[in-house]
Amino acid sequence: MIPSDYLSVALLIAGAIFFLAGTLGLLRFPDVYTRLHALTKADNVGLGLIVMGLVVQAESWAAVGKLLLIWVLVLLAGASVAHLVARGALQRGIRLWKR
Amino acid sequence: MNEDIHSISLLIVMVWPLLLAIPAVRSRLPWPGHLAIMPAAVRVILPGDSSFELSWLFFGTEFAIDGEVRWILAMTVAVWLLAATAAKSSKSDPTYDRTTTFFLLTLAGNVGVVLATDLVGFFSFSTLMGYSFYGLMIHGGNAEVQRAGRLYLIFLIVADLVLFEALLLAASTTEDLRYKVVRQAMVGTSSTQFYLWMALVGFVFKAGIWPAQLWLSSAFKSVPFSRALLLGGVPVSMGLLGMVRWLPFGEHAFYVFGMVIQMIGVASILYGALRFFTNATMKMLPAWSIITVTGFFMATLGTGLVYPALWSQYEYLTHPFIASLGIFLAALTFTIGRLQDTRPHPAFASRKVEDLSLWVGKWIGAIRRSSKDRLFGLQSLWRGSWLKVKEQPQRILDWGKPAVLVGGWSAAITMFVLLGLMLAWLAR
Amino acid sequence: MSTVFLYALVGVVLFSLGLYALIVHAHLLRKILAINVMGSGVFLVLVALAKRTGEDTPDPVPHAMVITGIVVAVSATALALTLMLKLTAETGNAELPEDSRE
Amino acid sequence: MGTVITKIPWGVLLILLPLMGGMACFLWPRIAKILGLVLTFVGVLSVVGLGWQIMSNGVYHHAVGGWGAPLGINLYADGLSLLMLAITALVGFGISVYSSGYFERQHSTRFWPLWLLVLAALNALFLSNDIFNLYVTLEVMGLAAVALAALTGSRDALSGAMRYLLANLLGSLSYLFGVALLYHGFGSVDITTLAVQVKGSPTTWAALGLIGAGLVLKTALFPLHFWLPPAHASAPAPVSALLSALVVKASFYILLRLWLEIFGPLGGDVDTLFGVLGAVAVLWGSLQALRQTRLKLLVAYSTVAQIGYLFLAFPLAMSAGVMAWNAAVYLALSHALAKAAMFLATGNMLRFGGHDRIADLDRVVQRLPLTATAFALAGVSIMGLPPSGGFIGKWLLLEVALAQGQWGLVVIIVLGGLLAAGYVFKVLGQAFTQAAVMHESRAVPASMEWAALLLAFGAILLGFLATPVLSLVGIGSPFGAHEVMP
Amino acid sequence: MNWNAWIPLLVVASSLLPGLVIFSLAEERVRLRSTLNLAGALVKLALVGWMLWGVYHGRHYETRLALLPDLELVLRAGPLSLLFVTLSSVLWLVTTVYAIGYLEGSPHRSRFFGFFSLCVSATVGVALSGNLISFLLFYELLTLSTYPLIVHRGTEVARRAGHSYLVYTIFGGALLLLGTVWLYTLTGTLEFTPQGFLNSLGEEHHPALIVIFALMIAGLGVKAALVPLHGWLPQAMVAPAPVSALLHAVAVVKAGVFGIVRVVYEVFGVSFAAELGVTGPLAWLAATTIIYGSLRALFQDDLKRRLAFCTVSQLSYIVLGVAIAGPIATIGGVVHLVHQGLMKIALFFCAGNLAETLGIHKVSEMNGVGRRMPWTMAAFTIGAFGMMGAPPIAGFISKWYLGLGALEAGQEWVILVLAGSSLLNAAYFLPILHRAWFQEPPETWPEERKFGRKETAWALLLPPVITALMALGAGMLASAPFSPLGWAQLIAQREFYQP
Amino acid sequence: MLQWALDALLGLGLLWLAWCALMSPNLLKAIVLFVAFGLLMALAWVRLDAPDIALAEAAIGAGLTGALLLAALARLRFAYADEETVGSPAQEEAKVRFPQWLPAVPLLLVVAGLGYVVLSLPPYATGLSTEVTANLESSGVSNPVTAVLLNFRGYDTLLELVVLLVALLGVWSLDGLALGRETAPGPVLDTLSRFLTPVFILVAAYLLWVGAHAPGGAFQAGSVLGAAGVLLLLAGWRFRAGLTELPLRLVLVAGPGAFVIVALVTMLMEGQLLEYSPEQASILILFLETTATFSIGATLAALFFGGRPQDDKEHT
Repeated sequence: MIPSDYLSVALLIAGAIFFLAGTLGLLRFPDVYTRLHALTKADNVGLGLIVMGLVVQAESWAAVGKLLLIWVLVLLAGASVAHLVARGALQRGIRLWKR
Repeated sequence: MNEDIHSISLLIVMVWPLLLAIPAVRSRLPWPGHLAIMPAAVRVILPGDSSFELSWLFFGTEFAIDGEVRWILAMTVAVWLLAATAAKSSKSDPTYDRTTTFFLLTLAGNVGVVLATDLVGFFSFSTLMGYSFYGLMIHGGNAEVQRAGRLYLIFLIVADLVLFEALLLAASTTEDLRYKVVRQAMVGTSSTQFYLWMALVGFVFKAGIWPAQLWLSSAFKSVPFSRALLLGGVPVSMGLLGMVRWLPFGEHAFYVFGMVIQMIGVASILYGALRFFTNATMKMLPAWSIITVTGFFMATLGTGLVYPALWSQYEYLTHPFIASLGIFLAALTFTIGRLQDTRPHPAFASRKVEDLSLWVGKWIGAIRRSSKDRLFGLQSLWRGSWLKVKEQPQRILDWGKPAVLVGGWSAAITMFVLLGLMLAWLAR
Repeated sequence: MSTVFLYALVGVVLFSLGLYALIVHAHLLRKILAINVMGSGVFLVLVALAKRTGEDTPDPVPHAMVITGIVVAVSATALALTLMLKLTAETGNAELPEDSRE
Repeated sequence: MGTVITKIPWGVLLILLPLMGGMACFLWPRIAKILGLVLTFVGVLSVVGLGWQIMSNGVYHHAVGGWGAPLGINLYADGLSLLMLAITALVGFGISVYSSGYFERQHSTRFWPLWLLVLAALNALFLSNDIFNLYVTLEVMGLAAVALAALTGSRDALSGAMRYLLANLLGSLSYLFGVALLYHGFGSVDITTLAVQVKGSPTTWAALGLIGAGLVLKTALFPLHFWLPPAHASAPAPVSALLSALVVKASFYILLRLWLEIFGPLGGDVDTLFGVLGAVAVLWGSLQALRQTRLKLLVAYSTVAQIGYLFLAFPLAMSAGVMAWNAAVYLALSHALAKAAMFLATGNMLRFGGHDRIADLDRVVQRLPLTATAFALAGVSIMGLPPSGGFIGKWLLLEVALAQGQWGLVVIIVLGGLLAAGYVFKVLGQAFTQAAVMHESRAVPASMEWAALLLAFGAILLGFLATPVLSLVGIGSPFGAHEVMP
Repeated sequence: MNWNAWIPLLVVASSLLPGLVIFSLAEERVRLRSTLNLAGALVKLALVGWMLWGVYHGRHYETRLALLPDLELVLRAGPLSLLFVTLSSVLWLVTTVYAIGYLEGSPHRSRFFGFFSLCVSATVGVALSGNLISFLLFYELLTLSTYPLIVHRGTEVARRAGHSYLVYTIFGGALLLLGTVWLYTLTGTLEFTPQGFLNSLGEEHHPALIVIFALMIAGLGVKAALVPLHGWLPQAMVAPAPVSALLHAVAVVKAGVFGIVRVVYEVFGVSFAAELGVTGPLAWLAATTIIYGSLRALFQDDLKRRLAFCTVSQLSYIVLGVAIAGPIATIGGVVHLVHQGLMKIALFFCAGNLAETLGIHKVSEMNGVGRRMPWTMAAFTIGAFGMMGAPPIAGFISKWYLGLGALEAGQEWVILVLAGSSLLNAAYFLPILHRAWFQEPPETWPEERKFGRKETAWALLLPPVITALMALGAGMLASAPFSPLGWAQLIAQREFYQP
Repeated sequence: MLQWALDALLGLGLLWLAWCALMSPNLLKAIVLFVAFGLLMALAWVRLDAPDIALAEAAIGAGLTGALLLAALARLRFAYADEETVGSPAQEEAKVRFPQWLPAVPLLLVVAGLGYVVLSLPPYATGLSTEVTANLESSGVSNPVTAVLLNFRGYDTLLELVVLLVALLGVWSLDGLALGRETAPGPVLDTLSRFLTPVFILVAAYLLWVGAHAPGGAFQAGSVLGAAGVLLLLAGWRFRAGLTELPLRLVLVAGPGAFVIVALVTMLMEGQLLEYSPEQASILILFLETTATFSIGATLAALFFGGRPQDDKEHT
């Protein structure tokens, strides 16, 4: 274990925690909008952290570029899809959850 | 040359009436009945014996005229001339044309029977004669005539059948079926007795001799005299002639057989005499007399069979006897007929006679009906259970249709799996 | 037991699972899913066993076969889905009519 | 002249020409009909060429890509393949002629590309000597056949096609699994190579089970025939003809080929099972056919029964190899011709009267004499009455069965013929009589009538060609050199 | 070029080709169609005549075509085949003339004559077949080509009759096929050989051979209308009269009987069959059929049905002759093949004339019909008497030889059967004749068609008269050369006296 | 050991997901689970050293099949009159007429039997890998899978492209239901598609190029292109009328067409079908892969679209 490995582990664990939280939110939150909220935010950050963790381990700059590209693409897709899902739900007339 | 002319004249004797029997041929000719018998008449008058062999006819057959035959032929000519004359009086009859055809066919058959020298020829022409005579007999007749005709027909058929069997027996015994040969050949073989009885029964039926006299008497009763006068000359005489020709007289003593014939003869005489005295209308006179006369003849024949030696002493008389019998009866009938001519026959109100076939059918139907009634319960029981049985396959088919086996996708795939397993297992 | 056989066994089970689903489900979409799962099972068996070369590189022939198989599977799926949709539009029901015969 | 003919790679052309034709038809729908007709005719010529080649040079080999087995794929044609190709070409040409009159413009543009691709797949299948390649050809054929079966888009057609598709996919996957096992067990997918290497082992048995079950499902042997009648009965007439005459034969061909080369010696009691199922299929299919009130269903069930006959050869082949296989092949060939003719004739009647209720056929004999003749002649072959191909097939089969004292099979063979007569004449009887209700009728193009008739004639003619055909099938001795029982 | 090898094929083709052409003719081309038909018939007759002459002088005519690797389609002209071929071709000509007259103006004539020709081709093929498989082939072809003729009218009754016909014949065909294949697996040959080809088979095959015999007789018995298998025949009477005529006299039933003759004489060999003990049951079966058919005929009011049952009965004379298994009975049986054909076809022509001219279908309607149609009824009378076996008509000759044969073979019971049958024949024919000739005709006929001064059309009148005269001639001229009897003797000689 | 545990976990996960996907009472859930199953499969492929397949599975097996399934479900709802009934448990219960445990018995036997068979196979077998390696040199590519696909067994691939074409022909001949409601895609999706399409194309080109020596190739590239098409279609983009006729079909046919032509040409040149001369092999393979990529992409997109794009024009 060299220091960079510790960094990786830390980042990865942090990312995993975000994922766990997001998943918990997905399972526990009451309606589609709140679930989307939990999922996308948590996952985007979680994925970012994981990518970071991997970047630390990367062998070349090209690999770093690829990893970042994946993150960007997932960010883009996640955001867009979350938006689309929410929009679809609205159009279907699903109302917001209110306590 | 002369031989040939003689031979051909024989042929003409038979063919000419046959030709004339075709309506188209004779339509312009007057007096066809008389014309048709002319060649025969001429041949009777012409002297000399002759024979004519037709090797291609049937199995090869021969016709001949000799002294004995000449008697019979003469009788035939006479009877037919008489009949033709008698028939001519009924020319206004609408059935004249057809009657004439049957008349001529019968005539042809008769001549053929007389001239035949072998059993097959005899049998063939007697068939022609017999059936045509039926037509002649009943033509235009009332119900009673038809009934008489039917009786005649039944006897005729049975007689022909029986004679056919006799014929077969003879043929299986000997190749050559000429009378003389057969007579000798039929003595002392295993089928002799059978042959004798067959021939006897056949000719007794044909000739209307005593126990089979029924058709003859009823025919005399109902048939107009112009045709009734043929009864003696045609069926009866020819029947007697047949007996003389077919049976082996003078060859061997047949005691039992001869005795039976004798007894038939005696019974016949008695019967004829009895009827003659108890029921002697003018019209039936010929009938009873003919039965009596044939009885005499039979008795004589029987004697001849029992004592062959005796036979040779009066053998030469048989043909003249037959001939005179025919002529005598024809003349008798003709005369009586003429006498009665003005008086119409009483109308018989008999029940409607139906076809034999339908009559038999009725019986069968009745039996069937009664059995059906009786078996009804059983039948319904049976039918019910049958229906049930019939439903079974149907049900199996229905069962198999969609729900369980075919359409059920799920079941089908299970089958598929099972099949795969089975294949793999079997392949081990 | 090497992982090769593990995956192969998973493939066998997947195949059977798909078969089971194909049997018990009436809904056509599920049947199509089931067929796909079965296919995956077969592919898994093919590829897993290809790793038995004893070297680093597995046998490439089954790989090529599986790629072919995947394309075939997606083609069949597309056709099946279209058929299903048309059938549903006709019958109002995404299941096979048990008896379409008269 | 002869040398030129023997040099042209006819086998490859048989695959490539319809392939290209199919694509061209797809690209340019306007010329589809002409192109289809021309190409199917060229197909006939190519088969003749291939036959010439095979007869003069012996069996046909073509190593695709120049690699050869086991790495590459080999094409292989012996007498058996040749006959299957020939029957495909002939029936195919008939179907093309028929279709040129049958389809309206809209369906026509859809039909031709698919049809040519099916043809290509069939040819490829009969030429292939590689079990994975066979899988791919099966898929091309199967998917295209499904699409064709659903062409009319009616409720019945769709559900029939759906059933067909699912059965097809299931069969294919099962087959593929078997292929996987064989490959991993013996390291090859080339039939000839496998034939040498395969030994009795659990792998082989399982492969046999999977492949056998899959192919049997595709061939619609009882009790796996459930998909066939709805699919074949609701498809357009030329497609029904194609499905019944050729497509089911393709999977049967594979089964036969694999049996001959690979599984036969190891088969155990499988052949008995095949025989039993075939027997049940004969009876069941015939009985079902008898019960049908709709003509196309009747004909479809008749296919179920006739397929049963093909499987009767399996148990008989144990000791009378060549003869039993000859019988099966002959039955397959004559059934292809006859059933195609029958479906085409049925299509004519359907077109003519607008329905296919048997009871209302309404004097078809008078009004469509050619079609009725076609149906009758095809029926003669189906019944196995002489003189027809079906008769020869049944004769051979009976001969083998009797020689082996297989009385059960003898009874089945005879009974099947009787039942076939029952359902064929159930139709023909009605074809003479007048229906209670008069129906509107539509004209039927002459090409459709003649196509059906000529195919039916072919089925009859096959009855007189036994000697040449049987000597053809012997090329390359696909059935091995078993002694024929006297 | 050896023409002799092609003549049998040409004989078959001479009706096949016109038939095929006729199918394609338009309905209204009456003249061309008739010409084709008659030309075909005449050509066939000429060829048959040529072969008759040739065979009489010891030539061989044989066509062989490969059918299966070791089985050939053989057409061969021997005395037995020629007997049947001649009968078929002569009667075809006559029937064609009749059919042209009978069907004048009715629909679907092209179809009718087409199948008619096919039917004759098949019959001729049956006759000329030189081995069992060729026989089978034409036998089935006959079934198929007859079916459209039976259902020709297109009525429901016709359909049912056709159905029944098929049920019987297809079933029979299957049995025959089974027997044939079985035999083939035992012997490896199917070639018809005088005195059979099974002698060499060992004892252990005898049970199988008995079963094969039963199968074949059952198969052929359907067409030959042996008793439990006769049910189709009376029903098939719905067909037009020329068809019934041909069906009953020549084509179908005769094919069956002819098959039995072939099987007994040239497959099993009559002495071998007797040795197997199969001829006895066959004779009993035939006897039963004779009596049963006659009994049933008694109760039919429909004229054609009565004739049909008569056919059932008469056909078994032939079978009986075969089964008695002696040379003389053989002559009787074989010659009856021809004789019955001549007589029965005349009868059916007459029945057709009555139906066509006067609309008479039932016996009970026939009162006085002899006055209206004397020629027709004269022909009928000849036929009827012939059936009864009255001399000098052909039937007499047959019965004569049958009876003699039975006596020779020591089977006297046959005589009783013959006698009983004759009696019954008389019982169902004589009433018809009586009605026709001696009953008063009704005021009007059910459905009369006028033909000027003639009683009916020429084409309808000539055939019955000619065939009746032929029946008469066959009887009277039995000893003439080339008579049916002569041929039958030739055949019997070949079967019994050659090494 | 860890490897083993991971593999076991992956296997169990696969089974569990498959079970859930197949048995889920809700159709949407089932499909989503199936997509997840596909992704897990891709992982399994990676574990099995089959990156080519992993790519194909991810793109085609999970991605496109999932898209197809989802689209079908959407249209199915459209096809149903009553949306609520789709996949509701109640309906599902009603439709099971078959005792569910019954098929399980033979299936357990299948599992047992096939499992036994699989285990009975020898642990080491080279298959054809040695031969592939031996001939890799002359195949024109260095990725063995590509070599098999496009050279050694190129004939299979040719037919496989035909399968795709046939499927499309089938879908078109059925007049598959076109995409449902034509709603405005909204600015987000629109932007996304505009942004992503070039990326997809780039990725596809990369995969295609890299296929010669590394995982990737025509199928993977084609499916990426197809995915781009799907996205565009979802975003409301449609072919221009002029392009839907012949040009579109030309693209669709290009792959198999080029393959057939190459097959013919090679046969004429070398004597055997698809026999490339070693020096031309790589360029030929590249050519074939390129055309195939376009065709695959177009076909997959068209399959997703369903209905025949130019159908309304065809009849005029």
